[in-house]
Amino acid sequence: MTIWDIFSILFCLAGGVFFLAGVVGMLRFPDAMSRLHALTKADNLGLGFIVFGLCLRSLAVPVIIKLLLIWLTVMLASSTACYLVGNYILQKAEDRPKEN
Amino acid sequence: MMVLVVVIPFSGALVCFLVPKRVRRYAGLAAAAATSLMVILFALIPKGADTFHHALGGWKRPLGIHLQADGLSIIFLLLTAVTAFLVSVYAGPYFDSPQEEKTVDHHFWTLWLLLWGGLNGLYISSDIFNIYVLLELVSLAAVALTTLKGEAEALIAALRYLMAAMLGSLVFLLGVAFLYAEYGILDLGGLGGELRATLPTITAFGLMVFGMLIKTALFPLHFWLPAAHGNAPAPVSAILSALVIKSSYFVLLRLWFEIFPSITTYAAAQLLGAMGAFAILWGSFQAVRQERLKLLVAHSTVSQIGYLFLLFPLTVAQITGEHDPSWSMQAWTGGICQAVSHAAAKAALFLAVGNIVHALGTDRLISLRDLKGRLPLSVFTIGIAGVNLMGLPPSGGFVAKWMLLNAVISSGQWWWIPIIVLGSLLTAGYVFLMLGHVFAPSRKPVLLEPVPRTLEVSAFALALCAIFIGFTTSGIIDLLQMELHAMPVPEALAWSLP
Amino acid sequence: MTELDSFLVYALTAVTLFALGLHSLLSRRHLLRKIMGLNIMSAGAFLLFISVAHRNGKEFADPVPQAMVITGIVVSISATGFALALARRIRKKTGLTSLDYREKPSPENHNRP
Amino acid sequence: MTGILFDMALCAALILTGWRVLHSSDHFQAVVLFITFGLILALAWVRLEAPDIAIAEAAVGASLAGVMLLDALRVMRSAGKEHEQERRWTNVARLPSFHLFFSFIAAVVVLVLLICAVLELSGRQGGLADLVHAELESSGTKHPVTAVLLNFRGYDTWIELGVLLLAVLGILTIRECSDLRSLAPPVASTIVFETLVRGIMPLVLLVSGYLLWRGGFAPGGAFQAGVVLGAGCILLWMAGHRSLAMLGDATWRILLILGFLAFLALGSSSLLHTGVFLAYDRQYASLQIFLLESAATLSIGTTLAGLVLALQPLKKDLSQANRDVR
Amino acid sequence: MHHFYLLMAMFLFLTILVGLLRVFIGPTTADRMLAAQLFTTTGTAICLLLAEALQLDGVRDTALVFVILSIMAVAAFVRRLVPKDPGGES
Repeated sequence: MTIWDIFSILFCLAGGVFFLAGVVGMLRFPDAMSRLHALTKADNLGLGFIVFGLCLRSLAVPVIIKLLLIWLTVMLASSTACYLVGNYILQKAEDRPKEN
Repeated sequence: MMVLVVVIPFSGALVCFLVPKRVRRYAGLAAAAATSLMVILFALIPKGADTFHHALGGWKRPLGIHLQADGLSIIFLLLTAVTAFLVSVYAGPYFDSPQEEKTVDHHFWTLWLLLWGGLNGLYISSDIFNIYVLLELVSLAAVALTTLKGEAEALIAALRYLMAAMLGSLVFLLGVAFLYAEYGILDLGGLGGELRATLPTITAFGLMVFGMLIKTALFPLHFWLPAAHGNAPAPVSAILSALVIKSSYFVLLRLWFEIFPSITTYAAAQLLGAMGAFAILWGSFQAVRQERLKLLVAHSTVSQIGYLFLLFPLTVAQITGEHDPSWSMQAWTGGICQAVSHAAAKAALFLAVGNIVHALGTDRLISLRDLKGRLPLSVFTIGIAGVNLMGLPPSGGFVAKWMLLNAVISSGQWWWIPIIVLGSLLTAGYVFLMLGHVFAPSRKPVLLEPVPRTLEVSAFALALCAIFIGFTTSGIIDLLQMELHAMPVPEALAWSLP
Repeated sequence: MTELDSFLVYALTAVTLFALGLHSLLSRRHLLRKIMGLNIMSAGAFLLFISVAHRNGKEFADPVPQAMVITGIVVSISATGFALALARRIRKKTGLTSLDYREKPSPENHNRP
Repeated sequence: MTGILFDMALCAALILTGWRVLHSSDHFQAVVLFITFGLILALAWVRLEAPDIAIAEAAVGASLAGVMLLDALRVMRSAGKEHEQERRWTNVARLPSFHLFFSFIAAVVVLVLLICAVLELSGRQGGLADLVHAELESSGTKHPVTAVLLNFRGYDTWIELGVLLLAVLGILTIRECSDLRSLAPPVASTIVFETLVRGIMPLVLLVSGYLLWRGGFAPGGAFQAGVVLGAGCILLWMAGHRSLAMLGDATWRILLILGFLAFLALGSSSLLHTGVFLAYDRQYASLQIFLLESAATLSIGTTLAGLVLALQPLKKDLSQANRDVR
Repeated sequence: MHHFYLLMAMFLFLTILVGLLRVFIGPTTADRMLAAQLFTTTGTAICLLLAEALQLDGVRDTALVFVILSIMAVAAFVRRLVPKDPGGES
């Protein structure tokens, strides 16, 4: 087991912790708006750490490029998704202020 | 050579999709004529192993898909070609008439030619997964055609039809999965040779047969049929009733006699026969009670399908080799004659009814009185087709029922006799119900929409075809006997690896 | 042995999914559920194919069932799209969301409960 | 050991989500669960070492079907418009209990029978895998699944393209419009989403091309590439880009049939030359397969996009609605 | 080493299973959609880990397809409801 492998394991574990945090937040936070935050942590940091850990493991340029591309796309797409959902929640609230 | 019966209609479909609207009708008719010609040529060429066997892509048996044809394939190809051509002739003016203005620039020809190609493909396919894909092609095309009118009833019927068809295909697909898990091949002949009576095999058999029964709409799985066939445009009803139903029946014959002959039992065949018997009675009973002309004809289809399934109990002894094969040959002749003559007669009936609906603007049975002796050719067509369905001589239907009765008597399975007789009586009942209304005194003068000559003549020609089958009985039986010798024996069709 | 076990796990799941889909197709009324039921049935059939492919293969799963499943997925998405289009059109024309209906209703109860 | 546990967890999740998809009380929940079901199924394909199917499932089951269902659900939930025609029907409030009982019994009987059949399956190592690998050299491609799809069982693929074409034609028939030109131009979306789509489109095209190219030697191929392409078109439409609405009628039609036509042309030419339908020339097999796959990719992309886009508002609907507003 | 990645994938899969609760209890549609979005990201991570564990390169492409199409479901979800989307196949 090389030093790279140990770092890889550590980074993956850190990513796992963030995913766990994400899902706990998803379950425990009181409303949809605050659950958005839980989601972003898992998306950006959780996947980021795991991608980084796997990069350390493979050390092959094409694979690393693909992994980083995936991470970048996730960050873009998930922040847009969160924006869209947040916008949707706000509009819903405007349409029907009485409900919930 | 053989693959052309699929390639030509598919090419025609693409041409019809690309050409401008004005010429689409002529392009479609030309493609239909070319396809029919091709099928007839194929049936006439001298018979040799390589004309009836085509390895697609040149790959050997278990790996590639092979096409193969036998007598049964040729009969179904011919039956499709003749009926489909006359329906195409009918469809041209039908869809161009001012009444159908609503469906401007429709895709009838593309859908119909794709459907036709799919049917032809089914008759020459010898690969169970390929059969699945073709069945889906046929079902989707048939459902799309059902919706051409765009009325709410037609849409509801079409969705129910689509659900039933998808369920049938999926059940069939699961059966394919079991067969592949057990034997690792997909080829009809190869599977027939290797079959062992294990539980997965029997499950696959049950699943595949059940899937085809749904698609063939055998009682009590006919729930989707009357609405779908009754609400489609006339040529589409004719296509669905005459041809699409027959394709899944054909697949059932293939399954029963080519893949699974070693595990089909007397009891299973009797069960199919009993379902067929109930279909005969229930379908004609319902037909008598209908108030709408098209629904009456659709229920008549449910009943006529029942006769097709009398073939199974009457031939199963032949497979086990316990009985004299002469009467099972009669059962085969009867069953196939029934399929052929029903196709022609039912198509003629739907087209003639389409003419009357076109003229009157309604298909209430009661409004037939307003015809007052007009549209004599269409009424005559209904009469001839009715004679065929009842099984009166001289007609294909007579030969079919006669042969079936002969087989029943020779096999000693006397319990089918009352069914056949009662079914014929009920059929006579609904045919006379239609004709009785025509000759009844009319209520009030009604202005009829003029019916183009082509519509009447093509429907009449189809009815004549149904009668013609009766006149050439001996020739057809000879052809059937010559070809069908190979059918129940898997060895004759199990091609060795090249 | 472990391969056989994992084959059984997936194959049993496959037939369970098939039966689940069948049940909902027969018992659920809403058209969307029926269509989803058909999709889950087809997922079951595909899963049986691929578990067999996995069992057959040595280092790579048997490619023939894989190809068949890809074909099947295409067919299934086409049929699903078509069925959804029909369901939407029926909803628009008649207000129905299921095929179990009565004619001539009182006007107010056409909406889904 | 870990592996089998993972398998069991996956299967349990599949059954759980499958069951909830069909029997949860809320339709929206069912659709979200259906998307999740697709995702879990894709993971199962990965576990079963079928990455080709995993890619297809990721694109179809988890994305495309989700979009279709969400779209349909939104439409079917909304109160229908009264001006279409007077309503003659109403939904039945509930089914008779014997119906529910019967369907339950039927499903249980089928399940028991199928489970017995699966348990009885002989553990024989059959299948056509060895034959495929033996003939792979002469098939013109290095990836076995592509070889089966395009070469050994190319006939199936050809007919499957026909099925796709039929689905779009069927939808157009139902909508009573002849082609995709009758669609109203898309409505503009938010600037954030539009920017994202602008940014992501090159990536979508890149991935589509990459999958097509990879299909020659690794998991990927025409279908996967086509789905990604089609999804990209749908994204463009949803973001409010009008570029797709500007394609001409002829272009639409040709794109729709291109794949089917390519198979037909190749098959017929080989039928003329060698007497065998869909036979590849040994020398040019890989080039022929690549061309076929490219054509099929374009067709599949257009068709799948068409399956969603053909359900969007039509021009005539829009003008109708405007009249109603006035 | 492979076992570690497989275990890790399994752990992430368990988080999906736990997260399913949010889909079941809701209460709003937005909550359910957010949970689905989280699953997509988690699924991507699982694919990447499995690609490493099973040494299947094609699985990374699966992850890539997942992420570029993940936005589609959300975009379909937030599209305007029928009254503001005149005509629509409603």
